[in-house]
Order: sequence, then structure tokens, then C-alpha cells
Amino acid sequence: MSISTDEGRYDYATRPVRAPRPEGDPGLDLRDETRLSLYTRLQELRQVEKRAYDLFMQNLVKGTSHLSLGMEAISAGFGEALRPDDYVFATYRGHAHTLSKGSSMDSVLAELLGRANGLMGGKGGSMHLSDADRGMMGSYAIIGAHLTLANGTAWSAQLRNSGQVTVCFFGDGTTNIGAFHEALNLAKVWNLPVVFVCENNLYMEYTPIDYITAVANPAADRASAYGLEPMIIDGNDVDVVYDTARKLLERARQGEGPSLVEAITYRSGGHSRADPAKYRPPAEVEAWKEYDPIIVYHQRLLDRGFSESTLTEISNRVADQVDRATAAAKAGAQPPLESIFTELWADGGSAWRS
Amino acid sequence: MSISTDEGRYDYATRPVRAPRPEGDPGLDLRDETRLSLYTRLQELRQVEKRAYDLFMQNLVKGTSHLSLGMEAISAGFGEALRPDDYVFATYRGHAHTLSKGSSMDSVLAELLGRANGLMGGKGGSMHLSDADRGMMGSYAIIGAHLTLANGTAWSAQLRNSGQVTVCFFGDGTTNIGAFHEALNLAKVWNLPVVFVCENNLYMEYTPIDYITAVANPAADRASAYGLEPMIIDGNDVDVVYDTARKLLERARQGEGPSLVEAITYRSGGHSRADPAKYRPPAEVEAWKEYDPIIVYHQRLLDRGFSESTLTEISNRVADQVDRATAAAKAGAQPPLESIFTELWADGGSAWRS
Amino acid sequence: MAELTYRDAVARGIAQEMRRDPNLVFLGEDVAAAGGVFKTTVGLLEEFGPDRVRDTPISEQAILGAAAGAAMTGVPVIAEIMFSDFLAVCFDLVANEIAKLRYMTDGQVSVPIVIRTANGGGSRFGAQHSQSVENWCMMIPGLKVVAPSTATDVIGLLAASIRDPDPVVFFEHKSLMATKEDVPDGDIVDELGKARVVREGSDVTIVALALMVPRAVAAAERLGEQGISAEVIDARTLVPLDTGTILSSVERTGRLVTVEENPRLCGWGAEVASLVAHEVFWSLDAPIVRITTPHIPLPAADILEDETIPSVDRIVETVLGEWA
Amino acid sequence: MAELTYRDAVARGIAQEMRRDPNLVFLGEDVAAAGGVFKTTVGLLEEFGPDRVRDTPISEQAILGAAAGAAMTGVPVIAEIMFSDFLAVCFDLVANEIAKLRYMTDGQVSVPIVIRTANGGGSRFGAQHSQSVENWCMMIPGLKVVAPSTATDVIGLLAASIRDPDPVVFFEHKSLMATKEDVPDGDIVDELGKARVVREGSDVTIVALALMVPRAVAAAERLGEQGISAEVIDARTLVPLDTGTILSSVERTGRLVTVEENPRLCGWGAEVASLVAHEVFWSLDAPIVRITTPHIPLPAADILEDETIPSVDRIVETVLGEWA
Ligand SMILES: Cc1ncc(C[n+]2csc(CCOP(=O)(O)OP(=O)(O)O)c2C)c(N)n1
Ligand SMILES: Cc1ncc(C[n+]2csc(CCOP(=O)(O)OP(=O)(O)O)c2C)c(N)n1
Ligand SMILES: [Mg+2]
Ligand SMILES: [Mg+2]
Repeated sequence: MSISTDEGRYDYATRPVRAPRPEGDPGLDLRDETRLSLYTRLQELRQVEKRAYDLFMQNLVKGTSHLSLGMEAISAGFGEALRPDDYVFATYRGHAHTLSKGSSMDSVLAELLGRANGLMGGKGGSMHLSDADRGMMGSYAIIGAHLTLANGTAWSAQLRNSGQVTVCFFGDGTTNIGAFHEALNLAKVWNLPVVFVCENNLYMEYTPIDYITAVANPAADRASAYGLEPMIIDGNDVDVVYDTARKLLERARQGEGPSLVEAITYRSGGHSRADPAKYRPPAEVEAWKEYDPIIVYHQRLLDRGFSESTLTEISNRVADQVDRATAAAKAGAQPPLESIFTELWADGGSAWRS
Repeated sequence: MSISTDEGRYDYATRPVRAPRPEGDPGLDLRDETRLSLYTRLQELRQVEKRAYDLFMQNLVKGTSHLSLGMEAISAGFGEALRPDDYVFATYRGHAHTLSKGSSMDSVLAELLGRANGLMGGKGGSMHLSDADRGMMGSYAIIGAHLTLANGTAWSAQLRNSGQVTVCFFGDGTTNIGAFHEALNLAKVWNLPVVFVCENNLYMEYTPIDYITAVANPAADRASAYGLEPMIIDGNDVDVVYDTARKLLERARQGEGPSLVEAITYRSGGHSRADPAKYRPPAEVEAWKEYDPIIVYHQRLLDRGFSESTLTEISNRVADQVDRATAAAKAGAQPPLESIFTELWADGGSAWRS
Repeated sequence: MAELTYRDAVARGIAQEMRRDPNLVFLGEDVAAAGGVFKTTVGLLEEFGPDRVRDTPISEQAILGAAAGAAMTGVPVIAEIMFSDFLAVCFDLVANEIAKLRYMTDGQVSVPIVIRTANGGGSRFGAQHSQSVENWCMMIPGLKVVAPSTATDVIGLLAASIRDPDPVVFFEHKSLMATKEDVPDGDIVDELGKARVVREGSDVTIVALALMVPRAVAAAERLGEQGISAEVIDARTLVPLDTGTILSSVERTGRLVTVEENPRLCGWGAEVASLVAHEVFWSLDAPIVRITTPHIPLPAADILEDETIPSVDRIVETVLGEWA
Repeated sequence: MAELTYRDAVARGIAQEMRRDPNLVFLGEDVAAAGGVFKTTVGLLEEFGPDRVRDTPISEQAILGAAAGAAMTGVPVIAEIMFSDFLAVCFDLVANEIAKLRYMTDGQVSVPIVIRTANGGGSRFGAQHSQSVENWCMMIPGLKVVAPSTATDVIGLLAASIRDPDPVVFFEHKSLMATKEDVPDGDIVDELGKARVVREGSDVTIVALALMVPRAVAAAERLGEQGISAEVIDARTLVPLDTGTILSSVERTGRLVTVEENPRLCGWGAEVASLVAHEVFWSLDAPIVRITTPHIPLPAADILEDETIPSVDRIVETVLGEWA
């Protein structure tokens, strides 16, 4: 799948549409359970994100939040391929990646609500979901740095010979910041077991990526600068993502070093809470809405002979889960005010004087 | 000209030699005056750097200093091609680039001596030579930032339609820092009139560049990541450098945007004052000593029928100049102590309270 | 006279100066077509066009480098760093280049640049998007530091900053964006280095900045009810610092309280305290008190964030506690 | 007991800890094969090998990122940032990631990392290689800050920093590298958060750090000749700060003088001054005095640099001036 670029105009919304170029069922040889598991993951991520959105609109989630609606196939596909002890780094747009690494729905939703039963007891919030026990090494809200941190967990795995792989998710706009360059170079020089996954949703915040990037494919066209293979995949096809993930994780586990993959996708909503996303051509939004990863996969599974009822049953089961998780999250206590003074230091406190 | 790399070993001095690959007289059609001017520039830069070294050894230059001995052909070739109103940015290794832009030998030497008649009255020192009136926009001692500043003067020229071009010199090691990446991308996106010149002398400080870089050619192999043409030239052949400079400057002046060129060279001495450069294979040092830009050009001019006496006369004239400049520099007064409080602000002072 | 929000005052201030000076340019992330993520730059692209109002990649170092380089050639530039927390990703440009260029070159170049950035907490954004980092810039020789607390000051101090030939870091407070006040019509141009006594008092001098100013004033009102007459000073600019206004106030009141949103250690209030403790020491009738965000990062949850940043209650209680 | 330079103490301290803990790794620019540009890490590659002692590209963000990421998984790391001025190119890692990781995750991860860096002036390197930036780190919640003034302290405090489970920024002073002293044999392990009274006195408390310590001591000797008994405290660690030692000293002497190499505004001395002016205000018999590098960048020329950084003469004259 590729994306055509243009020189860029100012009224972004009237720029040529960059529509998806579906290539249909890749015809991969996957087990039925795997396909159903991928579908289940898509449903979980979609329904939790929708719930997060609703809670936001009910003003129960304060601050901001960045959803992966429309982009779920990437974290779902990788989540299916990851080992429990592998490491994952995500951005402020990290709900889906955190869930994909095995965090419970209620611990995630409770954190969005700022409750004591949230993943970080309310200290982190939507942009900083972390679950270190599950290898979810955090969500980072300042562009770039987490790519360099990902090298660190990969270096640790290399030193310990643990076979763990680190996967670092980031966006297209992130390919233009210095830390991206430093991280990719070092990963290659040290042959680190890390997979860098660029979720190219065609926009940074409100600016089209091609308008402020020197190359058409922000990640893939940079790969050779680090001695890496350029790789562009359809980020809305969960089979393709899963298959790619398997291969790249295996590569890294075998000591064959880092890789960089660019997964083309699209966010169905705005960049964050407040954003109506008026800067996108309506036709573009339409085109991608039809190419929604769940619509695509739902149809694929039907075409492959799975029954509508099986799929409906899955989505209903997930819906129940999400309802229960929401209730559990809402039932959570407010964090104790004294907690603002805890966990700055390893001794549990925050004293600056001895 | 190309350089072979290897996987890198720890005892750097025993690593395979990376020797120059001379290609002989490129047979360019240059006027005699131009060739003699290039030779004169080489002599000027060489003899001033040697004098700087001597003054250093006499402990008259305090602190540190980074010389371009062996690398003079690059600044000489560009200096010949630059317009007086063009902008130049250099690194802490910037004596040669400053002289090439037209600064007087005494103002440079006096600054090294920390005298009032130095370019910056002693405030800047060896690592920060600047001469804004001549378009020498400064020498920068922290890796990376000056590439982004170079975009700024280029942007200014573009806004003013002045036809001025900015040339930014930096080293091979600098290609691995974030600012390099950000600067090159923006230069291309904005189509800025800037020429980025990587002086690849095969080493950062004491570490071989190929040992810590993901690609063989630190600048050229990165060009495509910014939609630029890869370009590697023989940085010890002043004709080649001059010819390249002419073309790239013209390109930029015509509004055809930025370029990135990697000039292969070698420093005959250590990284800075103190460095004996033990980390380099003796055979490598030897090979490059023979390929010294002045030896090469001296022989070429003789082969082209210039007389030994003409060339000797030039080097003698330059020697006189350097002696006179040294005397003038030494004759300079010590800077007034009150000057530490001047020129922080545009009002000439440094008050932090109103 | 018309009511204007702090948010809209930003665009008005920039437009005022871009109309005055045809050479003034403005760049930043999402500032042009989108009008800024805080909607503080709406309409500028439309009025001044793409040459003067530019969207950039996510490259803060490249943004400030382009701005400073252009400024070195005499082109005045406004650069937006979306959140002040991000000054850290371009801190070499801020602290080692822009701040030092003029001094290192012994005055060969000036750097007429204004770095605008959204500062401060209260938005429940968590540790990486809520910091008050005015002290990060105050501590760097060669930077001027401005932080307005009202819509009128946004325009007047922004104009003063843009017309100032030296680098200015201009902090716009996220939690003040929606505040309104009546703003005079026509051009507004203020002066750097002038604090404002926003409330007169005789018992204690409270020095505050940005979001802490309205809180200090509210606290002063309540202290008044308790019979304590508090003078509130809006520092407005940290560099140059209007030491005269602060020192003479403390000479009258004999007491100093600083209200800082930056975390405790090496906050701007420490500088003011050390200045007072040296220059008007003999006028002091009581210990100097600093009210700051504790020396911790900002938590995200609303009730936790509200507990962390100095509140009206905390100011009142702390001052009363000192009196007790 | 053998005489050792401050420079050699660094390698000895690192080696001591790498022998103790086989998991401890060390990375930085030119630190392995070359033994460091200040020759502070000579012999480490040879003893501990390329897996544990690594040369890196010129990529400070990647250096600290790799260090912090490994530390998050429990691997203790020493990272060298060659000159402290370069903390600015990786300040997002320092201030926004490393310092906040534990707090943002509510304690899910620790970051056992020591960032070693060459700090301070006196080498005639000019504005970009001579800064004292200890206050850049002191102001960031989540960082511990250490700055030894002697060879023995280099070893003991480096060991304490490495064994500390939290991020520590360890400032080695360029102008102290060549200083020598007799250092005990065997392992040396000190403690963070303990200041040292290096000279006892009864008239005034002088608090100094790193290169300013020997200067403060020399000044105290001369003040003694003038009949002024000065107590000199080496703060040693700024975070955690040993406020007890400082406050009790001022309670006895009634006077505080800080000697800071960092530039004036928001220096660490301002924090100490504000603390003293609040907590032991009633013990003060005189104004608090701060002696700092003026609020300017550092000039390169030797006579200019010497005029800028606090000298023994300036300390003596300033204190005498206050007495007059
Ligand atoms: C250093 C830095 N600069 C700017 C921002 C503000 N910002 C937050 S998200 C974003 C866009 C990122 O775009 P992309 O990398 O494509 O990720 P996406 O949001 O599209 O998933 C920007 C500019 C930031 N968080 N950090
Ligand atoms: C950000 C930063 N990191 C490290 C240094 C220390 N340093 C000074 S010169 C140098 C080597 C630069 O190598 P290169 O770019 O190849 O330039 P060369 O000295 O070879 O001309 C290093 C690492 C620095 N000045 N700035
Ligand atoms: Mg994007
Ligand atoms: Mg080099």
C-alpha cells in the first residue's frame, strides 16, 4: 500500500485526497483461533476507545485524551504477536497499546477517570498509561524521547540474553524530531532487539505529514539512513500487521537486530478530545471510514466462512466486559491527596532535604 | 572517492587502514588566477594553523584549539567560490573557515591570544570565531545547533530574495545528532538556499566514525532521507572542492534549494590541542600525510606548468603576512576587565534588573 | 474598550506587531492553517500569508534555529514552542545558542526573537504538559523572561517583547486563556522590567506571577477580612526584574511572601527572597515565606493537581500560619 | 593511603562499583577505547570489556535514553555527558523523562542511573564549555544532585550515587581534575545528603560547592587574619540537601554567605538563602550575602574568565565589605 503526496497547499481540507489503496485478503495461512483472537482484540480496543470517548463527553475524563479509533489494527496485530515478557513503548495515544499488552480494561478506564484503582492511581492520566509488570513500559507525551528509551530496554535484553524484544510505537510526525534519528542510528550500531513501528495516520496534529516532511514516506524513506530495510504495510489490515509483527519480532529475537516499519492508517476522529479535524478533506475521511479495520476484518472473516453469530457473540461479550470495567472504574475511590507526595523516589517519598 | 568500512574493533589503532583513493587531476577548466588563488588560500590556512599551533605550544593560546591542518582544501575551495555577502557557519574547528570568509589573520590570531584586538575582544576564543560583517556567522562548539541556525540565515535570504547562500560546515560525527536530522528536513521542506558541507575526517573525537554510525558514508548515505542527492567528493583536492562549491552555490542561488555534500579528508594532527591521536593506525596516518592537500596541489600546479618560483613566492609572501599578523596580534592590549559586563544585551550592557 | 479573552489577546498582539513591522515573521507547529492548538493564533495566516506565518514539522530545535538564524540577520521572529515543557527538547538552542550569541560574538549580532510558549498547570495534562518553567529561563544569562497575567498585559508585553532587540521567552498561561477583561482599543505597547502593584497593602508584600496573581489577590481579599492588609505585586517580567517596586514595598510592609507555580528548588521566588534578605534585610519584621508547587512533578488527576499547585486557600492559610 | 588525583579518583570509583556489581554498565562518547576526553575513565574498557564499557555516537539523547531504558529494567547504568553544558541537548531526557518516570508511573519503575558530567569553568573554553549548571538539575523534581570537591569524595559519593536507586546527576569539576590528596585504600562508600563542615568558625557561615570550596577555605584563612572566624561548609550534595548542617551553623554564626559558581539568577545559593531567611530568620544578625558568577555567560580569555568566576579575593573583599 502506498500514499501519493503533493506539494501541499494551505487550505489543507481542499488538498488532494489521500485515499487508502486496499489490496484485499493477503491470504495468509493463519489458524482460526488466531483470526478470532485478532477480531476479539479489535473489538476490545474499539469498544474501550468508544467508551473512553463517551466518558470524556460526560466530562468524567478530565484533561485531554488521544484515541486510536480507526487505528486499532496496528496495536491489535502486534499485541497478538508479542510475548508477555516483551517490552512495549507507546505515545500519549496509548490506550490501545496498553490494553494490547494485557492491562485490564478497568485499570485503564479507572486511570482515565483519575481514580485510585487506575494503573497509576491517577498520577499519570490518559497520556501516560504504564503497566511495567506486563512489559508496558509507558506512554510518553513529549515527542521523540521514548524511541531512545526503547533502545534501553532492548539493550538490557541484549545484555541479559533474555530473548525479549522491545516494540516502540510512534506517529508519522515523530519522524521529524531529532531523537528519532539518534535512536534509529544507535539501535542499528548496537544491533538491538527493537522494532520501531511508525503509525502513519497522515497527520501530525492538524498538519498533513507530507506538508512538513522532505520525503513521501516519513519512516520508510528514512530506513536506509540507518542501514535498515524500508517497509510499508497496510496498518488497517490486522492480518498484515500480525504477520509483519511475527516476522520482525522473530528477527529481533534471533539477534538480527532492529527494524523499522511504517503502517499506513487513519484516525477516524480528531487528534485529541477538542479537535473536530476540519483540516481533512471530507472525501478523505469518507474513504477511510469505509476502510475501517473492523469493517474490513469483519467482512474478511465472513468471506472466510466464519458465521455472523460467532462475530456478534464476540462483540457482545466484549461489550459486557467494557460495561463491567466501566462500572468497576467508576466505583473506584478518589486517590488520597497525600499520594501527591509519594513515589518520586524509590523510598516511596519525595523529600528533597535529608 | 570512497572509504571502505569495517565492523569496528576496540583497539582502534589496529583496525584496517582507511586510505585515500586519489583519482588524480580532475582536469577542470579553471583560469590560472583561480588556481593560484586556491594555492594561496591553502598556504594561508596552512601557515596560520601552524602558527596557531606554535603559539599554543608556547602557551600563548590558552584553553583548547582545534586545527584544520590537513583539511584546508575544503574551506579554501568554498572560500574561493563564496560571494562576500554569503553566510558561513563553522564549528569549534573554525579558524580556516573564518579566514576563508575574509577575516584578517591578525584579528583571528589576536582572538586566539585573548586580546582586545581579537575578533571578539577575547570573549569568544578559538572555538567561537565570528565576523558577522563578513558573513562569518560564527563558530559553534556544541555539536548540531549551528546546522539549524544555518537554516535561519538561509530563510532570511529567501524572505528578502537577496540571492545570498548559506554554507554550513560540520564534521562526520555531527551526522549522528538529532539537530542534523531536524535541520536537513526543514531545509528541504522550505527549499532553503543552504549548502551543508560534511568534512568527513573519519573520526569524531577519538572514535572512528564507522564504529558508531549505522551507514558507511555518514552524510551521503543520509541524503535520500531528506530528498537530497548523495554526494561524496575528495576533500583533499581543492579543485574538486571549488568546482563542487561553485555548482552547489549556484544551484541554491537559483532557488533550487539545499544540498548536502560529504568531503572526505583527514586531520594530520590530533582532535584538539592535547590529543596525540594514538587511536589511529600509523599506516593510515602515513597514507594521508602523503595525500596532503598542499602536496597534492603543489605537484598539480607544477605538472600544469606553473613554476616552482611562482609557488615559492606565494608561500613566502604568505609567511611574511603571517609573521606580521602574529606581531600585530601579540601587540594587542589585554581586554579591559569591565568588558565581561558588556554586550550581553543590545543596549551594550548586562543588567538583569531594571 | 471591548472585552477580550487572554487567548484572543495573543493573536491580537501578534497581528498588531505584524502590521507595524512587515519584516516580522512567525513560525511554529500547527500555528498557521490550524490557528494554534490553543487557538491563540487564529486568523494570522489569512491576514499575513504563508511567507510570514509558517507551519513547521515537529522539530523544536529546527524551529528555534531557523528563528535565531533569521534574527541574526536582522529579521525579527516570533517562534512558538507549543508547551513550555518542550523547551527541554530545544534547550541547547534556548540556553546555549540564543542566549549566548550576542555575548560570545562581543555584540556582532543581535537576536530579536520572541519564544512564545504555553506554560503552567491546571489542565489535568499530567507531568509532561503542565510545568511552570519560568525559572528554567530566568536562570540563563541572556534571556529576558515575561509572563503576563491579564489580556491587556498579553498584548502590551508581547508588543514590548517583539520590539525588544534581545531574546525574550514569553510565557502564556494555559489556565488563563479563557479569562476575560476589558481591553483598550488601538495599539497597546507596554514596557519590560515593570512590575505592577495590583493591590495595595501595608502588612505584607505578596509577589506573584501569571496564574498566581489572581489567586494572590483573592487571598489578599480574604486576609483583609482577617485584618491583614496584603500588598500584591504582579512581577510581570522576571528578567529584567523590577527590584525597585518589590524592595520598596517590602521596606514598607516588612514582610515578603512569594507565590510561585514553579516547583520549590531554585524557583524565581528564591531569587527574590535572597535579594530581599540582602538588600532590605533590616526592614524585615518576619521570616520570608515562599509558597510554591512542592518539589514534585505534576500529577494528572484533577483533585491531585489542585492539591499540588498553590491555591487561594493555601496562600491564606500559610500567611495566617506565619502570623500565628 | 596513597596520593590520588581527582581525575584518577573517577576511574577508581567506577571500577570499584563495576567490580562489586557485575550488572553495572557504563556508556558515553570516547569513554571506552580512549579512556575519556578528560582521561577520567582510563582502564575501564580493558578491565570490564566492551559489553559493559561502551563508546557511543554523538547522540546525547540516545545515550541517556539507552541508559534510562536499561535502568527501568533494573540494570544500573553510568552515563557520561562529556561537558555539563551538553545537558541542554538532552534536557528532555534529563528533566522530562528520567526525573519523572518513577512519579508518572506511581512507582512502577525505578531509574538507577548516574549521569556523570564535567562541570565548571577555569579552562578558558568559553561560553559553551565552561558553565556551572548544577542549578539546572537542582530545580528539577526527581533528580539528585552531587558535586564533590575532593578526590576522596569523588570515590565515596560516586559509589553512593551508583548504589542509590534514583537518578543522580554527578558533577565533576574540570578545574579540580589535577588536584591531589591522600585517599584511603580499599573501597570507599559515602552517603548522599551529608554536607561537610570543612572549617569551623563562629562569625559567619560560608556555604560552597565543588571548586568554590577550596576558594572559600582559602578566603576563610585570610578572613581569620582579619579577626573574622568563618565556618566553611561543603554542601557536597544539593539534592538531597543537608539543611540541618547549614541551618544549625547559621544559628551559631548568625551570618550566611553562599559562594556559587553558577550565574546569579536562581542559583542554588538563592534556595539556601530563602531557606535560611525562613527557617532561622531570627538567628540572623546580618543580611544574607550571595557571591556568584555574575549573570553573564563565561568569556574565553583567561583574564576575563578569572574576573568572572568567584575568586578568593572576591570572597574576602565581599565579606569584609559586609562587615564594614
Ligand atoms: C516535542 C513535542 N513537540 C510537540 C508536541 C505536541 N504534539 C503532541 S501530538 C503531536 C502530533 C504528533 O503527530 P504523530 O507523531 O503523527 O502522532 P499522532 O498524534 O498522529 O498519532 C504534537 C505536535 C509534543 N507532544 N512534543
Ligand atoms: C553535543 C555535543 N556532544 C559532544 C561534544 C564534544 N565533541 C566536541 S568535538 C567532537 C567530535 C566531533 O566530531 P566531528 O563532527 O567528526 O568533527 P571533527 O572534530 O572531526 O571536525 C565531540 C564529540 C560537543 N561539542 N557537543
Ligand atoms: Mg500522525
Ligand atoms: Mg570528524
